[in-house]
Amino acid sequence: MDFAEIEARSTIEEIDRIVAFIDAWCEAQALSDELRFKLHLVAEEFSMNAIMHGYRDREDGWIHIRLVAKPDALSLIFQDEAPLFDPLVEAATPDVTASVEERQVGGLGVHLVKEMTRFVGYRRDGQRNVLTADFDR
Amino acid sequence: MDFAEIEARSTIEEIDRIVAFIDAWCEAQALSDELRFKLHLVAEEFSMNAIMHGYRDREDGWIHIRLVAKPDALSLIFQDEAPLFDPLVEAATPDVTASVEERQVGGLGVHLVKEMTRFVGYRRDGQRNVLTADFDR
Amino acid sequence: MTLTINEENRDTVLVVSVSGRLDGVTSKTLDTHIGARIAGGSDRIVLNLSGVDYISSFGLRLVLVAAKKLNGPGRRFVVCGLKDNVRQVFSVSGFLSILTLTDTVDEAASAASS
Amino acid sequence: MTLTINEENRDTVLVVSVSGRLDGVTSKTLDTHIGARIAGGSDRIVLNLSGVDYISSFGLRLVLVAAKKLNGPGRRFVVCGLKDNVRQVFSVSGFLSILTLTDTVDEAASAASS
Ligand SMILES: Nc1ncnc2c1ncn2[C@@H]1O[C@H](COP(=O)(O)OP(=O)(O)O)[C@@H](O)[C@H]1O
Ligand SMILES: Nc1ncnc2c1ncn2[C@@H]1O[C@H](COP(=O)(O)OP(=O)(O)O)[C@@H](O)[C@H]1O
Repeated sequence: MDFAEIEARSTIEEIDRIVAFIDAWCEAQALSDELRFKLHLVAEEFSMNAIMHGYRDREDGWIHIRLVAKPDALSLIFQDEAPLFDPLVEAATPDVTASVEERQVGGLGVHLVKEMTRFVGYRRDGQRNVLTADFDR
Repeated sequence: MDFAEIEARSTIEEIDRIVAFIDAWCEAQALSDELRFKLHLVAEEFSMNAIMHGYRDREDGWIHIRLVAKPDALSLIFQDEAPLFDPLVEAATPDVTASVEERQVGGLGVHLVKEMTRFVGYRRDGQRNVLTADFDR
Repeated sequence: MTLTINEENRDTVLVVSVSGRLDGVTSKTLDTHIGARIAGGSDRIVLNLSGVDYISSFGLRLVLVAAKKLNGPGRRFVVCGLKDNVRQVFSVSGFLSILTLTDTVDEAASAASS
Repeated sequence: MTLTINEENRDTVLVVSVSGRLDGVTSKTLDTHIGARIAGGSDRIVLNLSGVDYISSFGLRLVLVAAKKLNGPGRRFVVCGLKDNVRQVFSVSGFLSILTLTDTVDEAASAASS
């Protein structure tokens, strides 16, 4: 089982490092562009939510991403130590049929994660929020 | 005496047309990059001030720019019909020696125009503000 | 990362072509840029995304904000050139049915000038 | 017009290289971009203007705003690569004496990491 992990602080500045980390791993695993795209998307949505909403103005929060390759699947495990928040339950489901006028701005991050993964799960582990996203290979 | 002129409305959108107009004329007159730069700068500063401060939120104001080539000089004559305002007298002179902390943000437009021209003059002509900028060739 | 914003006036239409990643930071940058254009009087805009390989929810946000601002009589907002991954993000968010979309810049410019 | 913003991390320094015209609209765009980077934690920034042929007072404004935000302990703002016309605008505005300026990106990055 191949895996890689990265630790980052809760600042937007760290996103570039996370992007480079995912790129390097996708390269090494020879993943398709589509899978690489999905990993980037899910990592960004989780990270930005933790930075902006979870840790709010704290820049010294801890973020951890682990990528795991299995024969027929990939997993991205995201962890932070921000206050308990289950986005899969708490984030409102956007109305994706509303017209441009009616449509609310925002609230698409968690929705995109759900759409782009085969499975996404949340659990609280002590002081940690743990999000797991699985993708078909 | 070669000259060219353009009329525009008081919207930022028109700046692109003014830029293209100046470029075409500089090309035709085979002017140096330095003169072209100065004409662009003075035209933008005059136009943006008229749009943002002179006409404020009015988008249907009238702006006129005339470029004149003489053997040893160039002139840019800028006209608008916004309320009377003589920037050469009214705009505060910035303190260009103040440190980064002390230095005020803004107020450099008129200063740049003065620095980049041989002569710059203002007059009120009926309902019009008329600014004339002369450059050495 | 590299973000490139290229603009071209086609008669009454402003074509804004973007290359790069539309993430949390660059989407805000582009949002400001397009917002300034709209405030400056550009009321028919084509957003050409043919150079965009990556878009997240922040990119969708800026697209929706522009679409809202340019919704109304005499105003047009047309998006063109979606790559496959970008198209999928638009699709699952319902954007394919609420926005005016075309394949090419030419089609977009003519849709925006109509 | 084309505005390109290219970013590269060099250890602790973010090098932002810009190409294009810095006028009233694009300066605001770049201001937002750099502001987001600073808010996002980038506190040592090099602004490489070697691709900039035109700057007006709006460009000076964004440079001063960035210099003010990055003024203080552990923070650095270094500008490099001024072309002649841009240098003259900096010069007559007093910016050559109040900012940290270098010719090359390498010099700027090492000044910013010190
Ligand atoms: N880690 C988190 N901690 C606290 N609140 C969160 C977290 N992640 C998301 N949220 C809340 O859920 C909402 C929806 O999130 P999301 O779908 O990513 O959309 P957006 O962030 O664009 O609003 C956010 O606006 C925020 O209020
Ligand atoms: N056409 C105008 N009408 C009214 N006020 C103006 C006009 N042009 C300039 N001003 C005033 O003069 C000030 C200085 O102008 P300027 O030197 O161009 O710097 P800036 O526009 O960056 O503040 C402006 O802030 C504005 O208050």
